[in-house]
Amino acid sequence: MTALVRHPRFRRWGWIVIGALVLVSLGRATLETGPPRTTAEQVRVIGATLKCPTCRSQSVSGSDSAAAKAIRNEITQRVEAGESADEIRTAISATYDDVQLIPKASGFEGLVWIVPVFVLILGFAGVAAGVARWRRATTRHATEADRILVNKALDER
Amino acid sequence: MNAALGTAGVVLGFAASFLGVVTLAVGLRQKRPRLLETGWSYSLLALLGALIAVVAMQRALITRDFSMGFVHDNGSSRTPPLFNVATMWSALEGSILLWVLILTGYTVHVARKFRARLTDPLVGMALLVMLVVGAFFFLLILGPANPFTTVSVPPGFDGPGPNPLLQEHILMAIHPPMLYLGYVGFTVPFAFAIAALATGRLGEGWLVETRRATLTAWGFLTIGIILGAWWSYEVLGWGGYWGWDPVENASLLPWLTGTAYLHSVLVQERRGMLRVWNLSLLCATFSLTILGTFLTRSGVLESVHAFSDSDIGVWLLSFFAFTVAVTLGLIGWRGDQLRSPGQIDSPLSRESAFLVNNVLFAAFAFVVLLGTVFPLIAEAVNGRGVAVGPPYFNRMTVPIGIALLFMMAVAPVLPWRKASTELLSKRLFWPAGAAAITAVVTVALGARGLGTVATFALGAFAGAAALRQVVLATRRQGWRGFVGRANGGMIVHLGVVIIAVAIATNGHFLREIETSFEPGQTLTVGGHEITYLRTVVVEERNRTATKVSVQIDGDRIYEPALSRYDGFGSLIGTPSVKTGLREDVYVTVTRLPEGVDGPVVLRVIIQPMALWLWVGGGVMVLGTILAAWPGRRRVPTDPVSALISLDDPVPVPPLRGSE
Amino acid sequence: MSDLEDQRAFLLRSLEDLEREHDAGDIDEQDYGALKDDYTARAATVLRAIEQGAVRVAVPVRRRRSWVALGGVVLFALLAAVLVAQGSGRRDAGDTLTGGIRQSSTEKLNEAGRRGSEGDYAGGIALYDDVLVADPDNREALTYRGWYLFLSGKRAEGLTQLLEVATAQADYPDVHAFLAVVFDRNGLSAQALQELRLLDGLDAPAYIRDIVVPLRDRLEAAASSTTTVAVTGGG
Amino acid sequence: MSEVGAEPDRSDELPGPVQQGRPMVIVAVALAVVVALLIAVLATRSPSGERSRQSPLLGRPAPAIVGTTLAGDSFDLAEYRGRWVVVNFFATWCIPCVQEHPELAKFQARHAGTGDAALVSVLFDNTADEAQGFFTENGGDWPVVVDEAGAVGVDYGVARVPESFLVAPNGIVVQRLVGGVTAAEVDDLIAQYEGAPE
Repeated sequence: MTALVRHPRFRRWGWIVIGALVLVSLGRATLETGPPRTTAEQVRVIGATLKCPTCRSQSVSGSDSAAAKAIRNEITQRVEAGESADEIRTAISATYDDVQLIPKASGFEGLVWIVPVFVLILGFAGVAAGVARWRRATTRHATEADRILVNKALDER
Repeated sequence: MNAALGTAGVVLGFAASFLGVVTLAVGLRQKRPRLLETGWSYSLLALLGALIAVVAMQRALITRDFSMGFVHDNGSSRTPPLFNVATMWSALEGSILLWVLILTGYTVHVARKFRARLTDPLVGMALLVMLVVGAFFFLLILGPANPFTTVSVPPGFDGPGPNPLLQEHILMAIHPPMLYLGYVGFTVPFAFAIAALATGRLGEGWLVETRRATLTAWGFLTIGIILGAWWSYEVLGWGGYWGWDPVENASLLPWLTGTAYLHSVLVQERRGMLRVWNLSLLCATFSLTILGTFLTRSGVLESVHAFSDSDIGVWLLSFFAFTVAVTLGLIGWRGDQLRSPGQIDSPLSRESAFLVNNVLFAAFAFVVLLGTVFPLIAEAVNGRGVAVGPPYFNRMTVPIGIALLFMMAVAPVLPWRKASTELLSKRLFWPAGAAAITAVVTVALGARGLGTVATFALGAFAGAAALRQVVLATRRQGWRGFVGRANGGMIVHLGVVIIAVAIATNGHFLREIETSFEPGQTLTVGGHEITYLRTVVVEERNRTATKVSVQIDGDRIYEPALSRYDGFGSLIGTPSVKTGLREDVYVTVTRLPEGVDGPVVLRVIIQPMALWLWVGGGVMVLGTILAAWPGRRRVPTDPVSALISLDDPVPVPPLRGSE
Repeated sequence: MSDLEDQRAFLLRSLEDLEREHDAGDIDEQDYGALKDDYTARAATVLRAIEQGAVRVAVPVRRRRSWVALGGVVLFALLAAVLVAQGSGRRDAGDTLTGGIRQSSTEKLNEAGRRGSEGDYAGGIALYDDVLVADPDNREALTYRGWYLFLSGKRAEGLTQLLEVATAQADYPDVHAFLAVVFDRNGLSAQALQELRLLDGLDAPAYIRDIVVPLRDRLEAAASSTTTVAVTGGG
Repeated sequence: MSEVGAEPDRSDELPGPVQQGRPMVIVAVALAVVVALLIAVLATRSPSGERSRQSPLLGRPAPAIVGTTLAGDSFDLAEYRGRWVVVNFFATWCIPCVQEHPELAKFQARHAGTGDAALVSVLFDNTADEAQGFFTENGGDWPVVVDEAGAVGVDYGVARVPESFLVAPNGIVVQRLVGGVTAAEVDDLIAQYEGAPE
């Protein structure tokens, strides 16, 4: 058994099976949707994207304040009426100023999305450049004299 | 009397720190060892000052000395003894006092540890930096955050007590000290980093000497963050544990840069690279603790946890600017000496994996910092506020987290210098198999969503890789295989995997229902039987609590409540949680019954694996302890996959100093 | 420690580490040989340099900066970042990439109405002009433009415009409501009543009907008796 | 300082460190600039406590308020067209609301006779019972609309009581008043709008 496992060919096939299993599972997980959510769960998800107007930095889902409760009621009614999350968000932000917790994709607000991704990619490019720069182009070959010198130094340590 | 004693303590501490700074500076400049040796006495005096101040504060709190400003504002005769002690760090002034106590404690620890080498400029400079920080915080207490003011009180006066939210749970008594032990602990490696820059001794010596201090600080910060999340879960009744609140972000930022440092420091020790980067990370970590304190204490940002506002902001911001200016100046000045002798031998090696890991951690920290301060930037530019909330942080950090999980699986099995694909294929085979099986099983069990399933699979991958290392190490070394940085680190990885899986499970399988219960009615939610028994109004000393008795699974009675605190406005909900290995049943009251027999509206949240968040935190802390375990000095350069028996003579690398 | 000694220590330590890593099975025979050879040669160079009393070895500065590569990376990063932003950020109706709001006609109409109700008639008129450039027959823009002209003092101009709309698009209720008010202010009660009748024949929104309630009451009262009832307020 | 060039053919392969002197300074300066800007932004921010009086409702028709009052009558805001209406959101547990109460009573008394302006209170996170007790004790004979679910509050975007909205006779919301109001303040506002060119 161990011998079989250690065999390179077994391992090659094993890797192929692993790759296939992972791809199929991830694909299924991505394409299929999960079980339907209860109203309360949908309200929680939508409420998490709206700022509670009374509170400090809490979302509508995360607060027990009166305003948050009232907005949750409103969301519940709208969810039950079959409105989509976007419609509900738009409706709520029509009466409250600055309640959207998701920054906009465009304009100055869009920078909050753009800058980190830009920096991350530049960071990776920087590391790649650094690795390329740190690596020596050629490996050197030691002469016999080099070896003797270095071994002596090593022994002295 | 208490106020006078406290002020005396603070003055003593400030004087000791300030004089210590001057003496050490003169000693360093004129190379006078006699002066450098006084660092020990000054550190002790500073600690003594802080101790006196804290004792005075505690004494005032215990005796309810309302003539002292801090007790007048935050104390109350109704506060139970434990929370009375904790009242000290429930408000700004007292928490700065705690900060100073911990900081002077660390200073004395450093001075004691290096007492034989106090005349070494490196140690002298490090002590000087710590005393500078200490002097600043003592100054804060004397200036804008003075708890020792005196007020005249009418007879029979009783204070309001600490913020009610802080009195709800015992965790609030231990969470802040843990957090501060972590925050302040990073001052030690920071001081040595500055000392290394200032003295030009930029080798690897100082790294090794501060290794345990760094690990300790990191461990405490981890405990602090986990306890904070736990408190949030148990006390704030919204059913979550992490809300990307500015205060939470402020604690996460130094943790992220600190974690990046713990990894990249290995590259420097082992391969002699990344000197500037490591110094920068330490300086960033320290600066971020100051910036975080500013953000949460100055009131510029809205936060649930910011329980006090004051004009301390200018001071903290100035100190932050000073810190950054000094570090950047030093790095710019010493730039040419910071060249590292090391080089990368192959892109497929552990050092490159650590580079990628560091980019990811830095990006993570950047996202958190940007998201936290962006509302202020937008307001300054556009004149109009922008809310940046949890959806932003989740969308940006989850991919980074998943990438980190992947690196966590691959990096530990990668050897230094150069790896062959054959070696990787051999070592990663079983972990990858575990990942594939996990992916299949979780999808079969109903998990959906790329991020969720990827987290499960990569969690198994990283967990199996970490287990493999631990098993190999214990097979070779017996119980010693658990001890030491490499092996302890693997235990920490296991803890991280547990937390990652718990977060993914909790987010994906959480079930919530909000429904109305008649008295005596039983409803089944997610397989749990919930019976509403009765509602009782309890008049307590500082609040009117309406407690709803609920029986879960025929088990004991749980009592979620809605309370109206005196003078606190709106109703505050307190959840009640039935904790289980598989899942928690989390009950909060949404609407109280009208009259005695009316129906009550309850929110029931089934929280899968919530317990494992805290268990994972515990495992991380255990791993940190194992990594920092004092014992026979371990070589920092043990090979990766197979540890050499300690019975063999091990060549000790030529590092300056010893731990 | 000088630069060279630093390097000597590092290279010798690396050689020792390499041995142990090789013993532990971390490194292939082939890689081991190549790396050991390389480290040895480099260490020897440094050792010789130290013997000769040098302080540092000359390091060539490689400046093969490729601006093209840098530009490419920056462009790619920018593109990816914008795509991520588009995918993750919130997009409101009418947002442009730069955040300037490319208002649809409807939004402009709403905005103009808001301006007008705040007393900024000139602003409202300008917005209606914008709408009319794209849609010259927009009855809402034409009507409210006329109304705002009237309100801002250009009475004749406003009246002309309202009359034009009332002729061209007689089934638009709003215009009749405004005409009724305009006629009334000019003392033409009969024509005002006439407009109100026309309005009654149309399916007017509540908002419009409410506007003319006080006017109608007064006019009808005046028509039925000679007494005038004063009505306070007004829209 | 002598430099080794004994083996020039090999010199570019020496274990030399990467030259980093100048780039380091550039990076340090760039970082310093960024941090300085950040500090400037942070230093100039006022505390977050100041709340805006902006509301997306301004200039729009007032959302409908249809409901039952404490007295048990039905209430419909639409019936108040042609009059100025102060829509006041209120809770008995809120201290500023209680402090505001006499001013509201004064405003009501001033306009009850002329009928040119009306006042309506809407309960916010308050039950009818709690409010009934308060109004019995402190007086107040204007309609108080019960809004248990908080739907009206959401329609008006009420964040923190007390909050009032001034609705013009044409049914358009013209002002959002955050915090307690005084009778004089509201009258001034009305006079201001009345004086504006129609």
